[in-house]
Amino acid sequence: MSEKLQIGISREEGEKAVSIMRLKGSVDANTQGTLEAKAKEAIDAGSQRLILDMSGVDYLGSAGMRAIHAISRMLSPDEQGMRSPYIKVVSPSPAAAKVFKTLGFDSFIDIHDSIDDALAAF
Amino acid sequence: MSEKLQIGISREEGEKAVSIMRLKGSVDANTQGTLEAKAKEAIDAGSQRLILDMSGVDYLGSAGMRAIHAISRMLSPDEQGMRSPYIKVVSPSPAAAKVFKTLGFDSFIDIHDSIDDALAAF
Amino acid sequence: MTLKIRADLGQLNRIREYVTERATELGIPSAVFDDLRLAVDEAVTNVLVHGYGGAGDLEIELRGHGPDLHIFLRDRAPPFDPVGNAPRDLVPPGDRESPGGFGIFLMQSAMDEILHRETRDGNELTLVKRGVLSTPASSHTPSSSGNHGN
Amino acid sequence: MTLKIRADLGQLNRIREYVTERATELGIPSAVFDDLRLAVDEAVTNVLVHGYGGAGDLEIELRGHGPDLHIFLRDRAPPFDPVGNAPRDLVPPGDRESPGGFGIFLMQSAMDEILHRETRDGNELTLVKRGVLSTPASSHTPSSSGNHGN
Ligand SMILES: Nc1ncnc2c1ncn2[C@@H]1O[C@H](COP(=O)(O)OP(=O)(O)O)[C@@H](O)[C@H]1O
Ligand SMILES: Nc1ncnc2c1ncn2[C@@H]1O[C@H](COP(=O)(O)OP(=O)(O)O)[C@@H](O)[C@H]1O
Repeated sequence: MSEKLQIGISREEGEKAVSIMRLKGSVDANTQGTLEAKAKEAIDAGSQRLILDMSGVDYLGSAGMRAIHAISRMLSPDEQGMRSPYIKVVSPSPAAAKVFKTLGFDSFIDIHDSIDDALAAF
Repeated sequence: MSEKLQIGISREEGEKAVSIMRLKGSVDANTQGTLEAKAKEAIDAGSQRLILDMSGVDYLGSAGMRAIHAISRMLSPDEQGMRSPYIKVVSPSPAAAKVFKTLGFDSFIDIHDSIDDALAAF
Repeated sequence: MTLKIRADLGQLNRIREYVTERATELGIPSAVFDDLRLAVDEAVTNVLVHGYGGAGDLEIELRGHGPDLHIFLRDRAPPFDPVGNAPRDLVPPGDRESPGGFGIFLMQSAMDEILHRETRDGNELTLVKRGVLSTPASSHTPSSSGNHGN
Repeated sequence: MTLKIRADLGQLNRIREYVTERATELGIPSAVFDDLRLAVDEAVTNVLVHGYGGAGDLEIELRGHGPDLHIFLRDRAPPFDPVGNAPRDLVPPGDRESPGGFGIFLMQSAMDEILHRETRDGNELTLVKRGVLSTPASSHTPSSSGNHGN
């Protein structure tokens, strides 16, 4: 059924230094660290923008939101704004989208229906 | 409604030298050249394997199949086998999947439901 | 209701959309649209590429004929009968260097019948899809614009 | 039907699956499963992380109570009442360096009521979701394993 978290990363060709992280499985307190570590790797390797493809995520709880918050801080350590411009989320399940909304993350991070839409929004 | 073809390319991190091409729009005689040219660019830049993400393709006809055939030949110019090992197709629409099947391409090229499944199959 | 168009390959999108729109107007089940768009796209592509060598005048008409749909494609290109030139057997794409004949094969597989006739100045192809129109019992329905042929 | 488990965070998947399985057995509409899994995951995570500092014994029981679902979570960790310690207002994540209180907030938003009581050796949390069981009119349904409490 549900699985632990696996993450594939690809680097978009072009000027924008975007990496696409494909999340597959569950984002919970057990896998939060995996997500943060993989994001850090990508950022250390030069990515300035991240797209989290959540179409394969079967569970997202508060631990996932803490991870996303931490990643947004890695990408813009100084900013203290209302919106994180360097991270986009793609295709969360209805349940995951509800978690975003309940915690007010929908006004902090853009959610898109496709990778192309997310890329265009950077 | 339907659009001409746009192609985003990302390079998967890891040893396998895989590029993922996200096709959006129509693959017909008018856009066949775009597809072949973009694939050639990726191959020239070092990609030895290609994943064609067709989830955004709203039309695929024989011209698209000629393009896919040409690309498979670029990836393995010498081989004359039954199956092209270096190219995978992901998430074609039912209509596009029918074109693959009608022309016998389903026994020539693997079709997968997700990018991760396609990657695992290389 | 006939689309008359000076077409090149850049118009293929628009032509497929026209097919969808007319099929919708005629009340054809949407499950059939993919087949119709495929057959018309393949036929038109061949006329443009092989017949005209690029661009030329086309007429496209979708018309009910009892329960059947007839799609007429008219051009002024040199005479060519795709049915008579259909590929014999389809060879798997892995088997040869440069497979071909895909277009006519797909066109045939998407339709129930394809008729070719030479016209005064070119070709008329009739693509037939049977049983896709719901008609008042056993009537021969003329299209709204009348049924005075070509 | 109670799950007794020596749990650490690696068991969260299994615990969420148990919730789904039991909710299915009880005939609860699947539209509610996400809320149940979320509330249990958040509650269990807090007990493991903050209560046990890693791992410890847990009991999880889903039981119908008339039309309502009661989920009991029992632990042997130091007493803590999440409801009494719920965050006041949720501050948008952009506003501060290190936002928190997400877990308890989500747990509350997913359930209709959350009750805490101290037990002899730890805590019992009751997560209540109302009106999700269809019951024979006005009956108080004991669970199949009987209703002898803790
Ligand atoms: N309208 C046409 N006029 C002239 N020749 C045509 C026409 N349509 C098709 N042909 C010929 O028939 C061949 C097969 O067509 P088709 O099945 O579409 O395959 P492909 O274009 O993939 O070779 C073409 O290569 C061409 O030589
Ligand atoms: N079972 C528990 N035992 C002790 N402290 C707890 C327990 N559950 C929650 N807490 C405390 O309540 C705080 C808020 O919890 P929560 O809403 O899950 O937010 P977060 O874990 O994101 O800070 C925790 O940081 C912790 O200090």
